[in-house]
Amino acid sequence: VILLVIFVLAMFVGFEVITKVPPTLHTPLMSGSNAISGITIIGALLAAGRGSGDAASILGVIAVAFAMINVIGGFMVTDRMLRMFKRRPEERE
Amino acid sequence: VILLVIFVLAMFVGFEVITKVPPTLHTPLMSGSNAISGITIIGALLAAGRGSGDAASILGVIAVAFAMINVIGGFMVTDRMLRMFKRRPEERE
Amino acid sequence: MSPFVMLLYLVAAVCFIVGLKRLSSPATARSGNAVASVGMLLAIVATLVFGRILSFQLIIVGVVIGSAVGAVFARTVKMTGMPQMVALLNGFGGGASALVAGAEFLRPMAAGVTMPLNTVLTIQLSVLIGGVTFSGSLIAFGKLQDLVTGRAVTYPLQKTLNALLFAATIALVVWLVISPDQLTWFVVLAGVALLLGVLSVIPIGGADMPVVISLLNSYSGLAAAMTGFVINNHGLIISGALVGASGLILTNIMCKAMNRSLGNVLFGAFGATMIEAPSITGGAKDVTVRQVGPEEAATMLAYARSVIVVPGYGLAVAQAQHVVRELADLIEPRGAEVKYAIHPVAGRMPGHMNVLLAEADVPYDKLRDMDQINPEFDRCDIALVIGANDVVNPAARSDKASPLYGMPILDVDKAHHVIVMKRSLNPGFAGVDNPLFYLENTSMFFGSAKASLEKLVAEVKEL
Amino acid sequence: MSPFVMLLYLVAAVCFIVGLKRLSSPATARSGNAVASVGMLLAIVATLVFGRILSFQLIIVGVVIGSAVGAVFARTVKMTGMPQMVALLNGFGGGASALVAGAEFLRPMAAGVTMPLNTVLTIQLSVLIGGVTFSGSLIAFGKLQDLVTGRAVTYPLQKTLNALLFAATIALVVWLVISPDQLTWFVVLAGVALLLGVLSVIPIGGADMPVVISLLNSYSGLAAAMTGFVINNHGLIISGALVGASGLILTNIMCKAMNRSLGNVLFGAFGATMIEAPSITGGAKDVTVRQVGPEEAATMLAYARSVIVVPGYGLAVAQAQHVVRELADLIEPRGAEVKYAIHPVAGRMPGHMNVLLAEADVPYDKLRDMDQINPEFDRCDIALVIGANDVVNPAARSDKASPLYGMPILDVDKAHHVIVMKRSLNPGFAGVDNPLFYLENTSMFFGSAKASLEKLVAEVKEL
Ligand SMILES: NC(=O)c1ccc[n+]([C@@H]2O[C@H](COP(=O)([O-])OP(=O)(O)OC[C@H]3O[C@@H](n4cnc5c(N)ncnc54)[C@H](OP(=O)(O)O)[C@@H]3O)[C@@H](O)[C@H]2O)c1
Ligand SMILES: NC(=O)c1ccc[n+]([C@@H]2O[C@H](COP(=O)([O-])OP(=O)(O)OC[C@H]3O[C@@H](n4cnc5c(N)ncnc54)[C@H](OP(=O)(O)O)[C@@H]3O)[C@@H](O)[C@H]2O)c1
Repeated sequence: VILLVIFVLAMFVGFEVITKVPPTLHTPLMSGSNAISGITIIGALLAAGRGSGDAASILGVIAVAFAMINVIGGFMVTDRMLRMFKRRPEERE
Repeated sequence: VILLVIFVLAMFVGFEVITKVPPTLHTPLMSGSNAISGITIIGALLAAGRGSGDAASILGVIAVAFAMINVIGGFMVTDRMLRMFKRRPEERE
Repeated sequence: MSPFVMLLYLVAAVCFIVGLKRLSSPATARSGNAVASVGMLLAIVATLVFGRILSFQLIIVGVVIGSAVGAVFARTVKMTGMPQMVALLNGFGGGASALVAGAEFLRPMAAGVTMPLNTVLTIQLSVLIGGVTFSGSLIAFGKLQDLVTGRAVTYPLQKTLNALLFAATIALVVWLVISPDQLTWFVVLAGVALLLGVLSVIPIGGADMPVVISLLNSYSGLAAAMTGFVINNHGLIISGALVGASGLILTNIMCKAMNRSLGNVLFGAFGATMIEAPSITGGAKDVTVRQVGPEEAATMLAYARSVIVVPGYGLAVAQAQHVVRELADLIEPRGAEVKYAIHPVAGRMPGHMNVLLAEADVPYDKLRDMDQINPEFDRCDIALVIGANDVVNPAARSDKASPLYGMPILDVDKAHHVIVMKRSLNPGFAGVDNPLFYLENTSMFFGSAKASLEKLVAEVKEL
Repeated sequence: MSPFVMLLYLVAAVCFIVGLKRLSSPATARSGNAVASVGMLLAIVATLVFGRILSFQLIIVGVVIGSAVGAVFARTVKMTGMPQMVALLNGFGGGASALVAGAEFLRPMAAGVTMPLNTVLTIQLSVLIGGVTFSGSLIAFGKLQDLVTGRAVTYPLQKTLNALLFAATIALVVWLVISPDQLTWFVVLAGVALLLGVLSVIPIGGADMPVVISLLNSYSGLAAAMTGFVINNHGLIISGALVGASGLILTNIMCKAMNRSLGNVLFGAFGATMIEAPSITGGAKDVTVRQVGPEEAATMLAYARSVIVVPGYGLAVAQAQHVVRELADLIEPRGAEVKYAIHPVAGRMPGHMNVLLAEADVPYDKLRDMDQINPEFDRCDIALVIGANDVVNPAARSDKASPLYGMPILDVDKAHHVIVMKRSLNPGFAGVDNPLFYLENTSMFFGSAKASLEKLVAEVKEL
C-alpha cells in the first residue's frame, strides 16, 4: 500500500509538471518521457543478473537490450531535438 | 527511507500546487494550510487513546485539544473568508 | 497499520492536495476548503475507528474543548485580525506536535523498552520544532494584538545569546539521542525550545510578523511530518510536507515583495527603526505639503473618470474597508471607473487587503495585482492612497540610500492627482520618510481613514 | 533493498522530475533532458553495484547491443520521422517490461516457491500491458513508416472479435492468478497480449497514430510502475507514474485539439474515410479555383508587410522546412514580418511542426500557438498555407455537417490573401473537402511543397 501512496503522489507530481510544458516542446516531451519509461532497465538488470544462463536470465538480457534501446535512443534523440531549439535568432548560423 | 520518498514527493506536489495560488487568496491559503497542519491530530488521538490516564495520555489529550483548535478554527475561518470571496458583482447584496 | 487504514489516510492526503489545487481560483476556492476539511474528518474518523483507541472519554473531552474554542475563535475574529488569528492557530498546531512527541517519548519509558535511534532523533526534532513554533507563534500573536510591544525589542549581545541557546539545544538533542530516557533532560529540551521561540521572535518588528508566521507555519508543517516519521504514518508526512511547502513559498514571496532577505527579516531587527520615527511633521524638511479638505477631495473624485484606490495597513487598522466600498458605489454611477491596486505586502499579511475588501463586498475582479495595475497609473486621474505608505514610497525606485530601495512599489506618483489619506506625515512600518507626500501632484488628507472617508462620502452625497 | 540504494533511486526519481520541470521552457529544456539522463545513469549504476548481480557478462552484452542500436536509431532518424521513432522506442520499452515480468514469473517456478497473490496479479498485468505496448507500437511504427498501410484497416465483426479477445485475456489473467505456475498458459497470455496490441492498432488511421503512441507511452509508463510493484522498487513506480501522467495528458490534448473523443480515435476507424477521398478535382463542385504561379506569388510575398506561414503535415512529408526558412530570410529584409502559426495537431504529432522549423533554424520566438495567432490573421496581408489542410478548414467553424465541425482551427480565411501550397485539391487526413480553397481571397499554388517553395525562392531572388 505504501507503494501505492508513492504511485499516487508521483501521479500528482507528473500531472502538475507536465501540464506546464508548452506545446512547442510536446514532441521532445514525448520522446523524453518515453526515455524515462525505460527505467524498467532496473528490473531488467536485476532479472538478467540473478540467475546464470537460465531461461529467466535470458529473458532478462533481452529485456536489458530492449530497455537500453529505449533509454539511449530516447535521451539522444530528445537531445538532438532540443539542441535545435536552443538556437535563438542572434545565434543563427 | 520509503517514508522519506513520500516526503520528498509530497514536497514537490506542494510546491507545484501552491505556486498556482493567486496573491488574492494568500491569506486563505495561509489559514487553510495552517488547518491542514493540524493533521497532527492523528498523532494526538493515538497518543491520547493508548494509555489510560498515565502521563503520556494526558499529554495526548492536551495535544488533541490543541490540534482541534487548529483544525476547526483554521477551516472555519478560511471558509468565512472564502465565502466573502465567492460574491461576484451581480450577486452583491 | 492495516492496508485499509493506510488507504484511508492516502485518500485524506489526496483530499488535501485537491483542496489546495482548488485554491487556485476564487471561484473554486471555497469548495476546495470544504474538500480539505472532509479529508481531515476522514483522517480523524479513520484514526478513531482503527487506531486501537482504548479510552475514548479523555479524547472526547479534548475534542469537544478544542472544537469549541476553535469555533469561537473562528466566529469572533475580525477580518482585520486575521494575522494574529493565523498566528494563534499556528501556535496550537505546533504545540500539539510537540506534545505528541512528548507522549511518544514517555510511553516506551513507561513500558521500559528502548527506542530505535532514528525514532529518538525524530522525537527530539519534533519537540524542538513544535516548541519553537508554539512559543514563537504566541509571541507573534501578542505583537500583532499589541499585548507585547510591536517594536523590535533589541538588547546587547542578543544574537550571541540566541546563538549560544541554539548551540545548547543542538547539544541537548545529540546528548539525548546518545542516551535517551532521561526525562529531566527531555523536559529541559522542551523548555529550551520554548525559550528559543520567544527569544527569536521578540527582536522582530510587528509588521514582519506575517513572515515569521508563515515561516513558523511551514515549521509546524514540518513538525507534523516529523511526527509522521515518529509514528510512521504517511498521512501526517504528506500533509506536513504540503504545509511546509506552502509556508516556505509564502515566506519567500513576502521577502521578495519587500526586497529583503529572510535573514534580514529574522535578524535585521527591522522594526526597531520605528523608534526613531520622525515627528508629526515628517522628515520636517521645510517643504510645503498640499492639503485637501473633504469638499475639495469630494469634487475631485466625483468628476474623475478613473480612480485607483490604493489600500494599505492603515485601512485595516481603521476598519475603513466598508466605507471605501460605499464611496466607490457613490462615484461609479457618476462615471468614474474605480479599481483597487493591491501591493503584495500591503497591510500586514499577504492577501490581507484582498480579504478586507472582499469582506466589504468589493467584487474580486476589481482587485488588481501590482504588475497588472502599475502601467495604468499614468492613465488614471486620481490615485486614492488610504493608509498605505511604504508600498507607495517612490524612494524605493529612486533613492539608493533608502532602506526600501529596490522594493517593488505601486507607482501612484505617476497618477495625475494623488490623494493620500493618513493621520499624519509619520512614516510607515519601514520608518522611512515618504517623498510622495511632498510631490506637487499629491494632496494630503489628514485624519483617521474611516473618519475621513465618512466625511468624503457625506460630501459626495451633497453634490 | 538497503536504505542507501533506496536513497539513490529516490535521487534518480527526483532527477526525472526536475528534468521534466525544466522542459517547461525551451531555454532550460536541454539541460532538463541532461538531468533526466543523469538520473537514469544513476539508477542503472546503483542497480549494477548494489543489485546482487551474479553474472555480468550477459548484462554487458545486452547493454552494449541495446546502447549501440539505440544510438544508431537516434543519430540516423530524420526529424520528419520523429513519430515513427517515438513509436519504435516506446515499443521496446513496453517489450522490456513484459520480458522482466516474464523473468519474474519464471524465477520462483524454477525455485519451486509459490508467489504471493498480488505479485502474481501484477506480473500478469505488466506482461499484458507490456505486450500490448510492444506489438501496438510496432504496428504504429509500421503504419507511419508505410510498412503497413496507413489506412484504417477494417473488416466485419472487427469490434466483436477484439471484444472477445479482450474478454479472453481477462479470463486468462484471472485463471493464472487462481492457479499460477502454469508456464504454457502464461506464454499463451503473452501471445494474446501481442495479438491484442496488433488488432487494436490496425484499425486506426495513420494520422491518429500519435494519439495511439502517446497512449501506449502512458501504458508503458504504467507497465514500468507495475514492474515496480512486482519487484517492489519505488524508483520504477515514480518514474512509471510520471510517464503515465505525461502520456495521458498528451493524449488528452490531442483529442481536444481534434475535438474527438479518445473512444472515437481508438474505435472510430477514422482514417478509413481516406479511401473514398474525392478526386484530384476535390469536391468537384464546379466552383472555380484561383491559381497562382511562382512569379505572382513571389511578388505578393515580396511586397507584403506581414506574412503568417501555416505549416502542416505536407511540409513534413515534403521536407520543405529549410526552404521555408530560406524564403522567410529573403522577404524579411524587404520589410515583411514573418510569423509561423502552429496548430496543436498540425503534422502528425504534437509539436511536430515546431521541431521541424527549429531544425531549419527558425527561432522559436517566431512560432505562435493557435490562440496567440488567431486574432492576428485579419491584420495580416498573406497567410501562406504549406501542406496544411484540416487544421485550416473553415468548415470546422461553420458547417455543422462536417466531421471536423467544432475542431479549433487556424482562421487563415480571415487573412487578406491566402496562398495554399499543396499538390492537388485532395482532402487531408480527415478526408473532408476544404471550402477554404474556393474562397475568392484564396489562391492555390499546386505542386509538392518543396519544389514550389524552391520556385518561389528563385523568383523572389529575381525581383
Ligand atoms: N503584507 C505583508 O505580508 C507584510 C509582511 C511583513 C511586512 N510588511 C510590511 O508592512 C508594510 C505594509 O506597507 P503599507 O503601506 O501597507 O503600510 P505602512 O507602510 O505600514 O503604512 C501604514 C500607514 O497607515 C497609516 N495609518 C495608520 N493607522 C491609520 C488610520 N487609522 N487611518 C489612516 N491611516 C493610518 C500610518 O500613517 P499615520 O500614522 O500617519 O496615519 C502608516 O504610515 C510594508 O513595509 C511591508 O514591508 C508587510
Ligand atoms: N499532430 C497530431 O498530433 C495529430 C494527431 C492525430 C491526428 N492528426 C491529424 O492530422 C491532421 C493534421 O492536419 P494538417 O492540416 O497538418 O495535415 P492534413 O490535414 O493531413 O493535410 C495535409 C495536406 O498536405 C498536403 N500534402 C501532402 N504531401 C504534400 C507535399 N509533398 N507537398 C505539399 N503538400 C502536400 C496534402 O494535400 P495534397 O495531397 O493535395 O498535396 C494534404 O491535404 C489533422 O486532421 C489532425 O487531426 C494530427
